[in-house]
Amino acid sequence: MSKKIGVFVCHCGTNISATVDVEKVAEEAKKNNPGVSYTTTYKYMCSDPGQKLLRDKIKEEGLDGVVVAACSPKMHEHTFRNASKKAGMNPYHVEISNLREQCSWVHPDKPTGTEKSVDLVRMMTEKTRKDKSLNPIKVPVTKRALVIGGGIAGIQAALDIADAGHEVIMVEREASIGGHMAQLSETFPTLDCSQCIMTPKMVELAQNENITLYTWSEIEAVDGYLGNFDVKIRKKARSVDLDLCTGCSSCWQVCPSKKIKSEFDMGLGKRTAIYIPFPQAIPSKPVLDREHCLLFKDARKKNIPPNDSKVCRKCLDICPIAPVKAIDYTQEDEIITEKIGAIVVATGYKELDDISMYGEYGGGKYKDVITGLQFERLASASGPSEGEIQRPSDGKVPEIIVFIQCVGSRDPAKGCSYCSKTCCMYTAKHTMLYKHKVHHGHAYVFYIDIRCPGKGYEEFSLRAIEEEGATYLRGRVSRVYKKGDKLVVLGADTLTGSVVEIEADMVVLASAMKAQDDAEKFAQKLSIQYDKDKFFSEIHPKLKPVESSSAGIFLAGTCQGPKDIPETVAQAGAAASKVLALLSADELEREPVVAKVDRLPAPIFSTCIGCFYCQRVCPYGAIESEDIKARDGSTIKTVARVNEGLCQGCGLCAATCRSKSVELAGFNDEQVYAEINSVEFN
Amino acid sequence: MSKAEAKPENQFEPKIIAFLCNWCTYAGADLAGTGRKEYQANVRIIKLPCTGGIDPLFLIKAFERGADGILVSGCHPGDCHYNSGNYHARRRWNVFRPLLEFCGINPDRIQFSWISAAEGGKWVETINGIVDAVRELGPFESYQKLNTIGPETSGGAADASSETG
Amino acid sequence: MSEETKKTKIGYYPGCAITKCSTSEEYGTSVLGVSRVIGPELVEIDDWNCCGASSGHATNHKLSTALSVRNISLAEKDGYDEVLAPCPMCSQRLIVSQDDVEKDEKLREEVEDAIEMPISNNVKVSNYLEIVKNYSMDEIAEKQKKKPEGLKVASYYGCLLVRPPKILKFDDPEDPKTMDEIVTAIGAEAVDWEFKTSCCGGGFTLSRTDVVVKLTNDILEGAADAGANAIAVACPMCHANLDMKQNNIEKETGRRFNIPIVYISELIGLALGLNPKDLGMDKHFIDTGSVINAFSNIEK
Amino acid sequence: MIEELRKKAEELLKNGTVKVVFGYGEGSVPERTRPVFITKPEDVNKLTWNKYCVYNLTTYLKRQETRKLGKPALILKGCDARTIIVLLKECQIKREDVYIIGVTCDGVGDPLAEKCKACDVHTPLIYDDLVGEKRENKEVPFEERYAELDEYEKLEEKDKWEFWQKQFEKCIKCYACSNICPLCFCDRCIVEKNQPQWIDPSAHPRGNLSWNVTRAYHLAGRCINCEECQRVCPVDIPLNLLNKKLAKEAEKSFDYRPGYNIDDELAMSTYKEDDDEDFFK
Amino acid sequence: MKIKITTKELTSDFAKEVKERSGIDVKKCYQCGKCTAGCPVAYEMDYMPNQIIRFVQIGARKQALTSRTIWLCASCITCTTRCPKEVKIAELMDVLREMALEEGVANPMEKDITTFHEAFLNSVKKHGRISECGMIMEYKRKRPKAALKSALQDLSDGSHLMLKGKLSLAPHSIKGKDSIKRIFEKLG
Repeated sequence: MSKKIGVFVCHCGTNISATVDVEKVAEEAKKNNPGVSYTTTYKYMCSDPGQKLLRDKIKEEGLDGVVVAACSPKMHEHTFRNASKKAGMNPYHVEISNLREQCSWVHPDKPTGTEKSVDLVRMMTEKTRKDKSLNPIKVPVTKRALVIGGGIAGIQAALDIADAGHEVIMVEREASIGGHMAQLSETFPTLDCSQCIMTPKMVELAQNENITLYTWSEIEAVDGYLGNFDVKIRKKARSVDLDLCTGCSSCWQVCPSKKIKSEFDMGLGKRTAIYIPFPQAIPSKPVLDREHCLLFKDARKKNIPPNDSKVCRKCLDICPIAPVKAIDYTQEDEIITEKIGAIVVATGYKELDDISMYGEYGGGKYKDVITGLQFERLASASGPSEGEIQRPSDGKVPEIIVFIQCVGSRDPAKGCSYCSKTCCMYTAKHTMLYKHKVHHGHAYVFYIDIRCPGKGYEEFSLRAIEEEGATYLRGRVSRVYKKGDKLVVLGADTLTGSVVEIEADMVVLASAMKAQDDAEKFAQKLSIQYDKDKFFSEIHPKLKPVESSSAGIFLAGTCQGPKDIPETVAQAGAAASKVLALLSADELEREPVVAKVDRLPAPIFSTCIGCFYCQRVCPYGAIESEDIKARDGSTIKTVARVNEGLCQGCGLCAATCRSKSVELAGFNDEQVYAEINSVEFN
Repeated sequence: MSKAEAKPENQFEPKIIAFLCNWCTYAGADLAGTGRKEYQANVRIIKLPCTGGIDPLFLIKAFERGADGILVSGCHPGDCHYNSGNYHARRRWNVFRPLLEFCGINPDRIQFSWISAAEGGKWVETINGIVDAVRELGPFESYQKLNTIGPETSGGAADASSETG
Repeated sequence: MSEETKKTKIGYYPGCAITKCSTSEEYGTSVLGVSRVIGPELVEIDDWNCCGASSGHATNHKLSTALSVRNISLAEKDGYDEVLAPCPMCSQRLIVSQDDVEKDEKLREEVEDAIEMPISNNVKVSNYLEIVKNYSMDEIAEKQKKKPEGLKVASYYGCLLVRPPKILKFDDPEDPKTMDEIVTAIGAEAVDWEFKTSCCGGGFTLSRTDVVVKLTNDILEGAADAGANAIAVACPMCHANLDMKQNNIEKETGRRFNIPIVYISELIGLALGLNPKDLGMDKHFIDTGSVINAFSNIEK
Repeated sequence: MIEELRKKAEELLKNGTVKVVFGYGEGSVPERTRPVFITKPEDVNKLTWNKYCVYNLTTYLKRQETRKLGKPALILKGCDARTIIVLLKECQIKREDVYIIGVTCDGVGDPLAEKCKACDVHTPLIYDDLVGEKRENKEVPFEERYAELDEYEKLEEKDKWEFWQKQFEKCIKCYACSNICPLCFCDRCIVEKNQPQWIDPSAHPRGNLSWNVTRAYHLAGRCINCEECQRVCPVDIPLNLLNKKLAKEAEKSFDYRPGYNIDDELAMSTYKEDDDEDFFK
Repeated sequence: MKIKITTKELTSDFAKEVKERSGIDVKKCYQCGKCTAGCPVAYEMDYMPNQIIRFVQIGARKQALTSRTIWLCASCITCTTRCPKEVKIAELMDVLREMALEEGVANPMEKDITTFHEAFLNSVKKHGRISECGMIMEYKRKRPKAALKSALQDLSDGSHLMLKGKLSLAPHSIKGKDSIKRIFEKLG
């Protein structure tokens, strides 16, 4: 009955052995512990030879329990379980003592660290003794992926998955796919036109038969689990029937509300109430902005159904589609449900647009203090000024233009401590675009550091200075104020130790990439974690960079943190490949860490008394009731039963059960008890 | 290191058992390690998937075995990997903690916290905080000194779990 | 509202600069004169002492904290929940010192020992603009007798009403609005300008006159360019610098601004129909006649 | 009233509505009553009702031997009837499987039982038939209901500990408390689980605390304050103080009182996002 | 300028000393220069505010404490208000001034300013409040040159003030001036 346990203590180079006496730990593990039949130490347990050692010793020593005292189980639990499995031992008889993160790295005093390590190993040895053999749970996979967000990340991921032959559903909350990349003028460090490289991808996506596109739609709820998600999608009322509409443009040409600030042009251009966001939009079919539409405004004011308002029906009247018009004021939100196997989250970022938090720069007060994305629109041939660099206030061509870097980035006082990573490069690009269009003008850039670690980036930023003549000043700007029609920029050049005052015509703030406003809520909907800045968290910063904390949900692009286009595309490809790996199997193996309600021989059948507290607390609805029947069909007892497919292994049921009739595999009562019991107290 | 040097001889070193959720606080403790943030070595961690999976029995048992203090820590409200586990846990501690207090157990001996995977610093602060607080309280002698042998039974009848603390 | 307001008794900490027979006594005189009409009732804190002002904190943090906190403890002893310190140098020092002892237990003990009084720190210290905004806006509307015409006022807040914002928590430090609201309320035009919170050189009046001349020049220029014909202030130091240095500026730059610098309390007083002399408006360097004359009776 | 009770019982047994009536019978001395299980209409005269009918008959719902008797009718005071609501919510009985003869009550015990001092269920909240004149269930203020705890809550930490140690020391782990409790209905009590043995079944001071705290905690948000545990304790541990303390906390924190509302969410199986967490760091 | 670092400098952690005295953590400063950019007096300073922080960061004690900058700071707190890293720069200047005075290394070129502070506090110590006349007299006595420099101004300002009855010759003393003296004795 009693297990033969092997204890393998890892030096982790010197990461552990420098502050923990590993030999002593191994020695103590054996002392007074008849269950431990083998102990050793090894330089790197996770290395190939280390794993081989583990496999060999399991076989040679006939071990049926293993404790590896090494780094955090989050690192190599999987490694060692797999190795043990290869050696024929049930992988769930392996436990990890976390000596590195919990001892050697945090307790520099060697005797102290060693004493604690001995304790930690003993705790895991005792737990291992109570480990039960578990077998992975098999679940079928729905071979369909969901991509949330139709920017460059989502498009890339969707195309990669669809090209491999799987169905993809893309949900985009705006009226068109394209995201921020469609807004950019030119891209660094090549200065190729963003739309020219973006639109072919958009078209490709629209034409791909494996991809179903829902624009103007949002995720309502995500239920289920890896391989078997149930996703509810809200198709927001577009007031336009996409099947009927041909995108003929008649409606938006007659719309009388022409002064609405265009979101696509970052408020610098105007649009109508029924509109397509930009000429290359996909789908190239309009959406009716009910907030600004005269008809809907009137209906709201009078509190009548929109169809009853007679204020303006110009778009409907002109719509040439017959007999049923493509415009429908009565359309309502529609919720559809899709079965999904894996999810790519590519919801992107939001530019810091509340620049009024920079009162010292006149943010939000002066029209000619604009953001980086606004400058992109100004410089874009499709933008509100058709590519002319003009001041928003009076259309004058700015002769002195000042770029301020790190606005909203690296500024903990304004609640944003991280570096937005792309601004150094896009500002260098802006100075070039400016110089290309305003030859006699001069660009000044206030920077703290110039960060350009990408391929060709250093050369690009130097080109801005050396060839294109931008003047870089090392210092932050303290204040921007208006003097006549000039903007006085009060900055510093720390390299000369002086205050620099520039009378500028226009100021561009290199504003930060921020998480989407609703990132937090969205993350909760998907049960994925996010960091302090509300960017979604990858499960491991180095080794699992696209995996979210929820199995089967992957991250791509700037929803995970600021990044530029090449990085975004690479990450999207990585997320797609993870999805493909998942969808390539017919069945998935899931960790058998699930709850189980005990079953015993008659006449007890189960110690469960059927109070169903467990059912009430289960977040997954995984607890069912089962009638235990006598031969004559009469019910002897009604007890709880766990649906393993739904159970996610949180253990809520086990902690709630007063009679401890339900236990969580891998963390069962005996295991926890053994851990508590094995701590050596004073 | 300076801490170790400054440590007075025979200073009481409490033993604290920490029940942590796998997703937030355990990862936060890992992060403290990755960041080489030094803290006091008095804590022994027991990892569970979720704070919602911690039965008050575990805590009772830890005290019974001789723990001087207990920490229960998991994800911040709203961040639970299992959606609502920490909320249920919070409810339990809302009644369990006053019960222990009612029985004369100092509430500083049993602390609760939310520490996310990103809060390595908070982990260090919390641990140092509870260790210092419990050291101040001294050993939980009033409990540890209680007999583990019943009045009517002789030593031989005591079961295996009655090692001397 | 008015019943309530009248009952409100607020501790009054004039500070050295605006107390009677001091350089800026007209600020104090007008604050008290105005409060007699529109409330709240101000009662001078018994035996108050100098807060140490800039010299205190510039050279000895503990000393300056103790000097400030003594006054707060006195106010508490007198039973006030709120104290008005119209001079922003004082109000800022009092509030920052409160914050310092709140955050630093050791400092608190040392200070308690030095001032020989306990610190319970339950008194809210307010600046003059806060007091007017919180207690008297309705009263002004009710009791206003005169209205200005063609009066374009640049509201100048200076440094210490708004900085450090994390501790003072008063208005927007980059573009405060409270004084502008008061100016607008009495019917003058509040001009939007860029130097609301720029520094005038503060305590360098005597020791570094050159600095003060340069900084006040910038401010006066900003106000003049924005079309202001008066600058409203709520700080005796700002007042002194802007009022007295216009001559020096003329000598150095040749530009004569001749912009009257008036206390916001004086403006309120004029609107309430108080005698300009009682408000101390004859004690300014730059003649305030243009401001006084801008006011005429409201026909009701 | 007694006659009315007997008549009702007779009627129910005669028309076959129930197979047995759980009621109170006369005890060996006038100051005592004992439970009686009437299965024959002619035995209904054994039923009685007086101020000595202190105990809670619902406990017999969990016992095999009384369950075997068939569908019961229970004579229940307002307090006892609260148990029924909890049992229903916890799926231990079906409403149609019990018949409730509610009795209105002005308090039992001599002297008056502690539980009756702040009674707000003189008339049961759930019944099929009501015997006795309907009383108004006047709400009793929170403080009054938990007044008994005041003197113990006020104790210094050390004194609390000493008080309870002195009490728990006496415990002989006879489990009368859980046996009598109508809500301790587990087939296998946690103390009977031996792999692992969370609670030492033998009595010793250190294990006694574990048992008594666990027993009380298992009643958190459930105990309806019938005081039976305390009544039957052979060594007079004031067990109900612990139950009451938990009830107080549950009411304070979750605004929940068990056994009052069949439609509410059980306190310990639900949560609110804004539950108190001031004690969290 | 040359900053010399020897083991002597290494053993005294200037930044740490400043932090212990004041709680101000100069290590947080990443030298963006926003303080300098917004400083109204920077044009007069021998070192820019960010350079003073830099001195403290790298342990250049002498350079920091003997600078004129620390005396020229007008305590307008613009730097602290706008600092992205929430370094209390204006408050740092206070500490450096305090240390410079303690160590007797205050820059003699700004003696006008230090003397003013001295005269000011002496007046408070004596009377509990400022006696403007006494203070100005003391200042003028100690800094005759500064007095000469602005002699003309004195004539106009001072006499004007007196004419208008605003500058009183009699000192205002408070009842509790003894308690003020004790404060100075304990903390001064």
